[in-house]
Amino acid sequence: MQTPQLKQAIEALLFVAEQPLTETQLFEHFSEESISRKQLKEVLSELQSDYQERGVQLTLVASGYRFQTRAELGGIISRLWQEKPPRYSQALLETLALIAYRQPITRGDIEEIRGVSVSSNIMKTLQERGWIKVVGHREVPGRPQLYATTNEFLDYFSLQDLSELPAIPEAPEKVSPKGAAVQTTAETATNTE
Amino acid sequence: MQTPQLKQAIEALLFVAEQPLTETQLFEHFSEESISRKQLKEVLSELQSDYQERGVQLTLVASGYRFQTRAELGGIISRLWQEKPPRYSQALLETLALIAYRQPITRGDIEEIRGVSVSSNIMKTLQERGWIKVVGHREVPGRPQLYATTNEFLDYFSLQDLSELPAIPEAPEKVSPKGAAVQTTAETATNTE
Amino acid sequence: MSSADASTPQQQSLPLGFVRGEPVIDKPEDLYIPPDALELILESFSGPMDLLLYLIRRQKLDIVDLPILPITRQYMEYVEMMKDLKLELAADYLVMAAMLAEIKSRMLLPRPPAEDEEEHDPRAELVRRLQEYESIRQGAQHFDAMPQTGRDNFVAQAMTDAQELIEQHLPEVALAELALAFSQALAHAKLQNHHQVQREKLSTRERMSRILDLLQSNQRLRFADIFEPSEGKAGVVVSFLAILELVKEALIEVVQVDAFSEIHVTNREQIYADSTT
Repeated sequence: MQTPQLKQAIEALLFVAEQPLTETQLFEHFSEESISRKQLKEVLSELQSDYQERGVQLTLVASGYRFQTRAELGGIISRLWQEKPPRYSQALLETLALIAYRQPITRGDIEEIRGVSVSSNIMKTLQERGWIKVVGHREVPGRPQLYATTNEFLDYFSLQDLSELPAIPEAPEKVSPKGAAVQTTAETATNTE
Repeated sequence: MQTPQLKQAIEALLFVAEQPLTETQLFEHFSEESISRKQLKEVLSELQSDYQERGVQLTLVASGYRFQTRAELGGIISRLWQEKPPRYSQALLETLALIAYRQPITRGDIEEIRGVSVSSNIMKTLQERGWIKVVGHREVPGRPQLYATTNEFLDYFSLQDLSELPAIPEAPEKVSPKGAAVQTTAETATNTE
Repeated sequence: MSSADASTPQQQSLPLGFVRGEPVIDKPEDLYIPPDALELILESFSGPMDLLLYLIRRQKLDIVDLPILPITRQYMEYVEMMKDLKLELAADYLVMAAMLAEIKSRMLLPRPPAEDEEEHDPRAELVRRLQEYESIRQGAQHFDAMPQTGRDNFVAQAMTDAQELIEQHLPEVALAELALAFSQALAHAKLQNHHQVQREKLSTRERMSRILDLLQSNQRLRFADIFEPSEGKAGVVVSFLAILELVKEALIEVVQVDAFSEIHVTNREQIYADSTT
């Protein structure tokens, strides 16, 4: 397959696929045409630079490549719809931040740091949006569920992986004897995935 | 609003709107920015030529402007939704197997052996596939149809004739009077071929 | 200064300790909040940690040197105001109040000189929690500021008519699968014979319906065909009883043309139809 034709095809595919497409998915899509990984990488990088200054851009997020509109056009574009995009509450964002920055984490940990009980609604919303999931249980009495963020969470914020999250200070060392105990059990967490 | 910015915004809008957008809809969308019709027309025409040679093109259809994939890419794109061939049910396979190994056979015979009724859908699927056909009637009350496999069936499984079917241990001899009766009537089957 | 006297130890029965029997009318002097904005501000705290952090930040205090006495006093004043405004006061605010009061009292108590003060600063755990909470709050603020899909950026989609080109593939069957299916069907048949004795007692009425149903599609049934040998003796008896019952109710007729010829079962209507031809 010639590169110009491959480029058109990949461009079209990325615009019609319901989900972001990974390099591997694209590679397999063209198995009949026997393209090389190198050729594919080149085309993707060319497309990214072609769209650099356009209204839509080719972005690599956690689940793959997708075309998305420039962030600064958000205001103009959202006029298309009557409904305003949801604004998430401080409580929800803090819960999400705890799960994102301190994962894997139990509900009890979240409550301890935030000083309030976590409403079931928040956990439900986060799970329904597909941003968090249970990845295992901590091996302490009651085997509380351990939560972590998902690829959809990263996609939502146009991130490729967690290392791209803006930095925040590390969790300070626990000081009290009780705190020390919690620290120990955290390390015995089992991952069911 | 500057033309480069307007162009980005229109491009982005056309890529996120669920429906094609008319020139008038676009014009009204930018009422706050007080753009001119002329400016809008120019931007649309520029966008059309920008995308001339790309995988997606800006096309004016009856209900407005929309981005759509190049017609010649249809084959490659359709693979995105190409499903793996479905699998036949165990019930269908057993029915086909009984027809192949015990032909000519009535639906009643199949039901008797399988212990459950054979759905009309299964018989229809097998007939549509061209693998079975009615070869006569058993001369008993109701004159039930006798089914047999076809040449297409043999072709599909690359068989010269039925004797090439894998050997299977014979079913144990029926001892009941009815079994004997069936045996007799089966031999009086008329072949309509 | 309000009546919420910070020096009054309240650590024994804490929730009761805050209910002083009289509402707190004065706002703390150092709040500097327009009255109508107060409710809004109080409601906006996402929890006791948020409130505590706000109090510390407002006075530009360092978390590490947490001045427990003034902070505890101010915290209590806010909690009282929340109560007065009938805001839904989570129990968590009272838990924090208890913690603050406990720390305060421990700091007021003279400590035996032998104890290591660094190790046992009663504020240490709260300071750690405040620091961690502050980092997380920062993370939450990042999230709010980062581009969000559906708010700031949108996934771009183009139309395609390629769906029309999808080919329908038919299921594949391997010859071995066919052979396997055959032996499975036979195995199933054997299994059925084996289990016939365990079958449930068959109801005569049900069998009557089945015979009538059979006569819907077949004009005549051979008497022998009504009996399913696979059902065993019990099934044959039920079928026979069902036929007798159907004859008695004049729903069917049993016909034998000649002696020793095949016995047939027909429904009554069929007989009349036959007799007219």
